[in-house]
Amino acid sequence: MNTIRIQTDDFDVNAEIAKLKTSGDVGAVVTFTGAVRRDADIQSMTLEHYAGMTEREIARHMTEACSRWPIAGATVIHRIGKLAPGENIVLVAVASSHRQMAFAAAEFLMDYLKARAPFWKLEERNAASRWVEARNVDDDGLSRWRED
Amino acid sequence: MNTIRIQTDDFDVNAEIAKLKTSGDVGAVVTFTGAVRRDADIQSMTLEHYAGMTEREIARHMTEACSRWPIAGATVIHRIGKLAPGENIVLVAVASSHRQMAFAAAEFLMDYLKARAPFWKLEERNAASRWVEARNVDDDGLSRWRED
Amino acid sequence: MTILYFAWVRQQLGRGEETIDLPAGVKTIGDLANHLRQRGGAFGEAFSDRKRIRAAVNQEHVPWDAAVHAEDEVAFFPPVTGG
Amino acid sequence: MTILYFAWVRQQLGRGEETIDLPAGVKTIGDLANHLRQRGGAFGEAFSDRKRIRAAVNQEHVPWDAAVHAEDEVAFFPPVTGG
Repeated sequence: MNTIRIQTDDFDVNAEIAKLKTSGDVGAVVTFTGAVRRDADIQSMTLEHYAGMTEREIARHMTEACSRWPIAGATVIHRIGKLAPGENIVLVAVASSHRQMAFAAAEFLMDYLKARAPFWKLEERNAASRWVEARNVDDDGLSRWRED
Repeated sequence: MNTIRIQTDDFDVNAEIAKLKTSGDVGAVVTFTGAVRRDADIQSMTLEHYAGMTEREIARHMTEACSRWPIAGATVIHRIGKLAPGENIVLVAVASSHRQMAFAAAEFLMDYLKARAPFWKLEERNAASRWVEARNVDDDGLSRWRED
Repeated sequence: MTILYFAWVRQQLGRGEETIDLPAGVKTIGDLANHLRQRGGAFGEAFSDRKRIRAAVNQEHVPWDAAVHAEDEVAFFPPVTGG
Repeated sequence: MTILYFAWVRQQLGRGEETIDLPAGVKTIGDLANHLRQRGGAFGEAFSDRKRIRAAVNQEHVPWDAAVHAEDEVAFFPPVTGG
């Protein structure tokens, strides 16, 4: 059972784990929670996305994750809008019968989200705002999953 | 901030993530939740441990994880006593400034727990009980972290 | 065709979306970027350095030589920074 | 010395703990396992196949040639199955 949600509201990790645990022979659930870092200067972070493309792209990579690893279910929730330091940005959760598969699929989905999902971050600091630049290291995170 | 608890009660993943998020420059929290698999035959699973050695050994490996990766905090909660299918057994949670470190440290701690922490599982199925045999694959999980 | 702009591209151009007829001679997404750059002003600036911009056609990431057609949904945006 | 038993070793021996004086000639944990096996009965069975048993001295995993002393806390148990 796969879930994709783009929302302004926060998410409930307990509830998402509980949902995944009902989807088959689940012995392991790995979650990744990404949050706005508490940089001294940052007042807030505003997330924009490309509605439609985001969901399509995440779904495509979930399908890929399911074909690579025998996972029972996966959940991706990504927040948009204005977020304060410490607030959650993203949740990736993967359930599997065994831990290695759950870890691998969760890390694959996060690497993908960082490198390919159409989200952009506007940092507001000291009354100025600045679009966060993509870091090449995130492309590198993705490249290790390519088979060629 | 590191936490180790051996307890009969269930744990609250939200609460553990929230605690870890206050321990420094945390941008990422990875959790692993292990649960009793819903095998048709299993009525319950009883976990026994070596009190004292368990906590020492987990603490030693947390210290090792902290020396290998710049992690802000780690939590290990392992349940003991009688558990029903679907119930949680273990939580490993790691907070870090970056996701790769959080994933690596959480997986390291889980591999260690599986292979070295002094816990034993008694499965009750069909009115008979049987001690779960260690699987060599769990030693293999640990071996990839050795440097020599 | 519909053209969408995101993040600083949207801000710099002062619009998030526009609908245009496929311009004469435009066969690839690179041709379309050149066409938009030739409008000058904010468009001239936004499309002056292609390394700073990425493109999608019908909601899929594409390279600059990808074909575009009259009914496509096209988007220009900076490299993504999700997660 | 204190000797602790866990899991099926505990069940088979019918006890989780005992305190004994260091037996004469016992220098290593392997010597101690032999000494216990020579008690016969459930002990003879439990310690008959060393591949099925692991040992700890003072709460650390040890190989069979590890030294033991009079004041040690020693433990015998099956390979662990945590997590």
